[in-house]
Amino acid sequence: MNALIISAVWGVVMMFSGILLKQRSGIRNLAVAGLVLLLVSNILEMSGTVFFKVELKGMIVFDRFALFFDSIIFASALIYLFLSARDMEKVGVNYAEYFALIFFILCGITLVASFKSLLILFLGIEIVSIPLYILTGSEKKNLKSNEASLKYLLLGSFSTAIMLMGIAFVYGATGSFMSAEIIASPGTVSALLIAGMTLLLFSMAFKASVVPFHFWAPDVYDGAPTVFASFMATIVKAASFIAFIRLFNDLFGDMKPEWQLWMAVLTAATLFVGNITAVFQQSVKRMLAYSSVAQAGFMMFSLYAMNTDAVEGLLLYVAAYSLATIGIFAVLNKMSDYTFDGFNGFAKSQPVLAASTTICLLSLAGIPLTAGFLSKFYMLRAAIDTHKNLWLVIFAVVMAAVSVYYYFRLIQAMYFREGNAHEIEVTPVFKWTMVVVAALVILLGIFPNLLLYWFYF
Amino acid sequence: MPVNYYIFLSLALFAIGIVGVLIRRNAITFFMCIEIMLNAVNLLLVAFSKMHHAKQAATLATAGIDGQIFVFFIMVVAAAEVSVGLAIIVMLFRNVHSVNVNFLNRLKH
Amino acid sequence: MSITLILFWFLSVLALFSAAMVVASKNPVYSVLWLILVFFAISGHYLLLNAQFLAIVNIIVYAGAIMVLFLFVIMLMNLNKSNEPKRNKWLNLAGVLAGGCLLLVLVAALKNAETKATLAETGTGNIGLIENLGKALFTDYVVPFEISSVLFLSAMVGAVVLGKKESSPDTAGQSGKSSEK
Amino acid sequence: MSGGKGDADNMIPVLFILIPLVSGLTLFFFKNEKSARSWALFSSVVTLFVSVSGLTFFNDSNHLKFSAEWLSFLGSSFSVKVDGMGQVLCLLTAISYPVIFLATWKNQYSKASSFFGLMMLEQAGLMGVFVAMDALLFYFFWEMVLIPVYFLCSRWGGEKRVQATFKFFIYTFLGSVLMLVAIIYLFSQTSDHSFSIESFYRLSKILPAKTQGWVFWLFFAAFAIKMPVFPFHTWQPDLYEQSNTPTTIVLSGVIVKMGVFACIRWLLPVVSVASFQWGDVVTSLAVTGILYASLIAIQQDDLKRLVAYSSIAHVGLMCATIFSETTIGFQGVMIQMFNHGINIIGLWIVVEMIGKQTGTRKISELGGLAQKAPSLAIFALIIGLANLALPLTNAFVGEFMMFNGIFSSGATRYNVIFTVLAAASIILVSIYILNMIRKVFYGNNNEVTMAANDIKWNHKLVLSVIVILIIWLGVYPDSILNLTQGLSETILKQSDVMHLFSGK
Amino acid sequence: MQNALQLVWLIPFFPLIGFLINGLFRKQLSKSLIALTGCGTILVSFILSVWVFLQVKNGNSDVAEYFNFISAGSFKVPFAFQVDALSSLFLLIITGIGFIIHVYSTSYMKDETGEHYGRYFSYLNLFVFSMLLLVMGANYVIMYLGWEGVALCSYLLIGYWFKNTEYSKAANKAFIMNRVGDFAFLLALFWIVSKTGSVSFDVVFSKASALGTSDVTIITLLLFIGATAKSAQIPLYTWLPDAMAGPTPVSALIHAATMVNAGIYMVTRSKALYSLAPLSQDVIAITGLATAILAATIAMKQNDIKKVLAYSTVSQLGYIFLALGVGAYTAGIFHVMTHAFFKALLFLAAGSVIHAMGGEQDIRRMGGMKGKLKITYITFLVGCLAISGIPPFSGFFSKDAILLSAYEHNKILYVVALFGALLTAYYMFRLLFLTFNGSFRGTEEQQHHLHESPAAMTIPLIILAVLSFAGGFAGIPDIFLKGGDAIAEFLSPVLPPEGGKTVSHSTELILMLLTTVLVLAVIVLAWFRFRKYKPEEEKGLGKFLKNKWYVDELYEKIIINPLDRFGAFLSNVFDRSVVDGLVNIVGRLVNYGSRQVRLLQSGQVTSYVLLMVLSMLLIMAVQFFLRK
Repeated sequence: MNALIISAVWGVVMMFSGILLKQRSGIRNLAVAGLVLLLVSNILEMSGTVFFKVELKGMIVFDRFALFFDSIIFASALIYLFLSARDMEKVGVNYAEYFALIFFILCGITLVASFKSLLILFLGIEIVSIPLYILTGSEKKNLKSNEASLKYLLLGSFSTAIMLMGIAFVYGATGSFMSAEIIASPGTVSALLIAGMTLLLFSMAFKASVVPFHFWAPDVYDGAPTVFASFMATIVKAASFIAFIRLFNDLFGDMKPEWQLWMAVLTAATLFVGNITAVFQQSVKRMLAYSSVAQAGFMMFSLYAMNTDAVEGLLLYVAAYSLATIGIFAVLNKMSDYTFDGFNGFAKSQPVLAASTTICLLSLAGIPLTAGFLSKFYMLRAAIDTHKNLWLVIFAVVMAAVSVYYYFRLIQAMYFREGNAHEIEVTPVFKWTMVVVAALVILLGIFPNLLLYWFYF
Repeated sequence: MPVNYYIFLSLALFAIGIVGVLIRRNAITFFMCIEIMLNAVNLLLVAFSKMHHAKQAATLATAGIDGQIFVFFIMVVAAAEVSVGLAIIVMLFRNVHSVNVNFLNRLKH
Repeated sequence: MSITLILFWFLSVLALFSAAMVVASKNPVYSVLWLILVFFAISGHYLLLNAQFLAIVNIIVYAGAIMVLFLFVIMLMNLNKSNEPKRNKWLNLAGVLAGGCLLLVLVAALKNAETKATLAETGTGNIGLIENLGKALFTDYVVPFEISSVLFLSAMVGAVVLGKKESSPDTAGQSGKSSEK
Repeated sequence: MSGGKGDADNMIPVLFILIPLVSGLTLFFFKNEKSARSWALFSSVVTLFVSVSGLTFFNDSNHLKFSAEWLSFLGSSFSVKVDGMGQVLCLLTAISYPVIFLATWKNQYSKASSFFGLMMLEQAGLMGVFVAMDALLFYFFWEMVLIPVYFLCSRWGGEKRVQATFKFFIYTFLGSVLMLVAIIYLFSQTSDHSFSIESFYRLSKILPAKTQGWVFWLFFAAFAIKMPVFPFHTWQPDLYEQSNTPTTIVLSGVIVKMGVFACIRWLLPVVSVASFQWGDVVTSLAVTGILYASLIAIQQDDLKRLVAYSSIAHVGLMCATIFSETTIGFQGVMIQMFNHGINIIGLWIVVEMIGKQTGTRKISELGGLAQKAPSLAIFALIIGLANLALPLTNAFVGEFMMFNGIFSSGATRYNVIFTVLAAASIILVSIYILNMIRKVFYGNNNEVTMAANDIKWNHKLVLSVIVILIIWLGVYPDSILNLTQGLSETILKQSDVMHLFSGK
Repeated sequence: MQNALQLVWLIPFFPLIGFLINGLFRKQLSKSLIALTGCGTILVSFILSVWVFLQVKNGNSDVAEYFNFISAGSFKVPFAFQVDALSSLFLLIITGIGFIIHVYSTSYMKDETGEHYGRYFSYLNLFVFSMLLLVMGANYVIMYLGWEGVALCSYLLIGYWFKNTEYSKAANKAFIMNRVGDFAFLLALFWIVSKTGSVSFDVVFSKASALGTSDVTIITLLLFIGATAKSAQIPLYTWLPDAMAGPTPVSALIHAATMVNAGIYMVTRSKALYSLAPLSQDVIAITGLATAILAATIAMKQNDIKKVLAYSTVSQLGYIFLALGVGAYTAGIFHVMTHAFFKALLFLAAGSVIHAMGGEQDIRRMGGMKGKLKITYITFLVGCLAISGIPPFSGFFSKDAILLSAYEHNKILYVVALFGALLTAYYMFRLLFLTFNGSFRGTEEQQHHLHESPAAMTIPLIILAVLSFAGGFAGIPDIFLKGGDAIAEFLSPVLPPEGGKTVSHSTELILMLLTTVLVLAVIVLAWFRFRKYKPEEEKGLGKFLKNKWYVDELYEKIIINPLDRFGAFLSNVFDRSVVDGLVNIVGRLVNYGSRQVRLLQSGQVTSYVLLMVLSMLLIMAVQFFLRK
């Protein structure tokens, strides 16, 4: 509750800060302060300190899972701001507004992470989506940005329509939007409910960029300003997955036989298309876009397995994935040339950044002793614990091996190719934040319980 | 009125919306088709709300009202979405003087 | 055949036909007009279902506000039949077939649903009245209602971001160029 | 992890990992090349010292075992133990590093601190692999070896190093992740949900044969690629040819042993039914590989490729022997892992020296080097002879026992055929080794070898150490065989499933 | 004195020390010191061997166990030496002849530089060491150590002049051919281990009778294949003539004292096994005889002095195998001994000739040297008489024993063997006459240079000549002297005499007479033919024989070339295109797949929606209608 209200209010504060503060650094600091506040208040709420007492009628429940997830998201967002807030200046003039939108999105994310009513889910997703359409198109003179924005908007509203139809069916079958009542609704699983569930599956798959509903993702991530693409591909994607898993765990948990197969199929498809397509990319940004699709495939395992391991693992996955991707995107953002060749010789000019980026890439590839490995490990373990569809797990690891191909291409470019990676200017803060990111990635890879401990305590 | 009628009617409208999305290249028309789809959903929700009301009115006088509230929220959201959407379309039109959704494909592969 | 039934069929046919015309019209302005007709037909259905408030809101919000917005935009862009993009016949056919099949599958799946025998009450029931809805909205649904304000805020900010002239075209141009590479 | 003085007693396995790890990490901060080099040598000597003391002063189970809480909620723990096989292989690892550093003392590297840092990290990983008693930990170290190798080979080496390394990396990574699936699957089957080796060993009698079958292949894919067994070997010659010598030495001397080692520790005792069932198939592959690689080695003109193929043949024999499931064979494999490591290290140093002296590694361009570099020629001859398993050199003992193992195997019906084919390699190996020596060292000088000089004291020292080890273990192999005796029998007992099939 | 025999390790130990000293300090030591070390260590060994021999003669024998060489579970290979009649006799031959050859070498090799001189002597010592190991080993593994050891030393010594590519090729050939034999030996060992669980002679032989006939036959045949390589029998004999590349004393060492006797020793040692496998014995006899004839025919047409001697060795070894094959082990060993004497003599004498000729080995360029090289000539003549079997030279007794055993076994064998003996006389005297009689056919310079060798070379020759003459008296047949067969008696603890003789004394005497007469006739024939020699082109059969039956070419064609081509195919085509190709294809498939799959991402919103709708359709359809 703390986070929900503070994020909304801080969004408004940021709106006005654009008028009141002339210094961009002031705006930036304000945003950072807000985010710190968010994080602190959220952590306080985890330990029972709630600032606002609002009657929610059971539509939103801030349970431990939601709060924990929110903390991860806010922490990621904080790192994101440290690394990339300065780069937003490059996008356009509406500096304060971008922050406002980001806070609104965070507000939406708290909603989708803690919804107990389909109405809240719907609102939350829209609150996340609409600012994203805008952020995607915020580089107004850039045709790519325009195009991405339009595609995102059209496809996004299409999926919204699908989702609404699904909700309508569910409502028809059960007479309620509240998850508690939907689960309690008597009778066998009706065709109406299945149809609704399936449609919801489609639309959530769309939001989580799961194949074959992923088409928007590469184009949008590629077209959007890099700073925002990074935000979308990490924090927002994580939120979609949390919503996804909440939906299918809370509402349709009893109907597992009806959807588990589809989760498996979608997982396989996502892994395949995401990884295979990424192989041939020449632009690092687009490669990362596809990699985010591929990573979604691994996250899908938690949906497929849907057991304790899966949920726990998804949290770790989200943290690991967000950290690493934010780091890489932040570095990418500093580059003038987004192709792989643009990174040639990067290790020579920026050894620290190159090393940190490498650690992030290793994490994405799932190399042990990085957070990425343990999160993948969780996913695989969850999937294997279902004791069926083992082909899926084997397929996934084969695809993980394929993923090594494109992640390591970047490492190769940085370290082993002679090149003229342009001198880039980075602040010490940026450098140190990258080091912290890399350290966190490794720390989580060795002692994941540092993170997961909070989930249980 | 059997609720099935409404289901089929909504589905038909929904399908027309989808067909429209599939065959129109004009971004604005595309958008309008999505509005059709949303309206189909609205209609269905209202029908369901009345169905549930009919079933449960004896125990709860306001049974089914949530469906209609939901429709209200859909309208709200649709309005917001349209405003943003049209802003984007206008912005795009300013740059390329076209609203063909397939005209722009710098982003592919 | 009761009057309700006649009205239902009439409104249904009207809605479907208008919707089809929205899709079929070459000129976007006609599409808008047909769409408005769809909204009216659906409002009629709402009335039939005794959901007066929604019927009114539908007309006001959709037909009144949204569609006008559409019209403005279309006119602003001066779109007409002539600059309507060319379509690929086969793709269109595929689209129609896909949509039709989806409809068929859903209908076939749901035609024997347990709701087969259930009725949606028409004409009676007062949940659709503004008084009841308002009460629910501001008691049970006050939180979502407030939340939707965030949505509007963000839409508003968005409109500003997208609409406001870039004051310093240099920076924008630079960044635009850089991402073009 | 570390404790007070009381704990320090049983820290030997931890020290194995910790010393190189810490020294490796600190190395990255060194600026001066010379000090980096010295520090790396120093720490590797310390490791060697620790490992020797582990063999002598602290040679009891108390000192060689360590366990600490780690990832307990995943069912894993940081449990390490140095058993007989671990002792042998850790010793090999510990010996190889100072030897390599000394032998390549004069080699220049751009960014030497990173080079040595990565080398030490690699050593830490290797040590970890050999002492890990927990499947997940094992996997961690298994991969931890791979990453430094990737960077080492990609950064310092021949012209096509990047591609060759990339291929190697993806290839081996694919194998490892398949193994990961197997590990997790086995974990999910354990009764106490644990990754500990004991829990895994208990599974061998529980899991149905069919399940074991595919688990076996998932595991074996990783090991076969690492060893490498025909037909998974194609990464090897390219990589050896392209990568820098120190890395190549570690790769062929120690890293390929990982596969053999892992088969013994993690494959045979865990999925013993499948190992028995698929033993013939694997052995056929391995035996094919022996002949295949030997025949190809005869044809090679590049010294590095020749050694690479010879390594494939030798490792193939070890692989074939493992699946014969006999005590003598096992003992042979254990000692041969060490011996082959020593021999091939020596061979690489010789190859490196030849390349250094003449600037080429093409056999056809060389000749008459014995006149210019007599010491090198003698060392080369001795090491070459050890490589072809001449009696009273170390490899003879290993090969003799391994052939014996295959021959007397009860696990296969084709033992005679396997032995005959595998043993035929002793003819082929003598052909390529002797031809190589003849063409490189004998005959008359040509313009390439005219300018060559004899080797320097550091190489003489290193090669002498190797030759002494070769002869020592050739004459008194029991010094290693005694170490591994108990383990071989334990593993065999654990993996003995023949009684299940004896009815047939 | 039982415990004293534990000290036998000293016998191989001294040559080893010599090897180490000479090998490690070859640059530091002076030539004379090197020579002293080399010869001295062998002399000590020889003295020890004599002592051991006397011990054994007094009825002592022992197995001295030192430490565990290999152990694996219940399988143990002790490092142990066996001292009995057989091994002690061989010890004597090896160290004795070895010492003589060492002494001879000090002079023969004096032109080498100090470093190479040291290298040479260290190799020689190692050679003796390996051979000692071979004959002293108390189990097959220790025997195998020496077995490969001698192969190594022959490799080193044949390729001693490593600058010469042909020589190092010959060295390789020797080693690799021996490896083929080793391969069979090893297989036999594995077989023995798996059947008896041990490699120790006593255990294996005591369990031999429990083995099945097929097992024993396979083991013995495999062992024999091993022996064919080492002792240069068909089909693995071709390395031996090529081994002439080494310095001449080395040839003497290989041919007389060491290497080639290894196979014979091994077969004799394994008598307990062979006696259970009649089939193997027949194979040995036939192979031996065939080799004897084949080599003899080739020797008739060779022009290299050492090559002739080499083929004669092959031929004589064939005789010995014939003896082993027909069960006359004692006769075989006897011939080993006498052969060691006269073959060492012949080689060293040939060395003296070559020395005099300044390295020339072609007998077509020699002739008439008996004037200048008197001692050499006389000793060579003694050697020829001995090898031809003229009574009372040593060869007569040993060869006669073999022929007699062959006669007892099978008349056909006897006839063929006799024919071989005549060939021996023919080619040996051809060699003698061409070398020493007639007129000198070499260059002026060579003629001027001709001189008798120094004492360090001639004294060994004289000693050996005496031995070649008198060596036969160790085994005088019963008909001449009752109990005169001292050698059989000495060997009887190891090789007990089998059954009584079936041939009457009169027949035996007639056979001896027949042999002698025929041999003398052949010598006369040779005299007339080669008294005045003119080199001429060989044609037909002569050419065929001169080219050694084209066996090398045959091997080249049917084994080496196909193998080489197959290897090249594997290396250049199969490994690159198929095995690696498959791996690369996977990579390329991924790349190709990537290029194709990414086309889905057409950039067109409409197609995105269409694909989404189609997948929805598909999932819906399956969900509702195809599942269940």
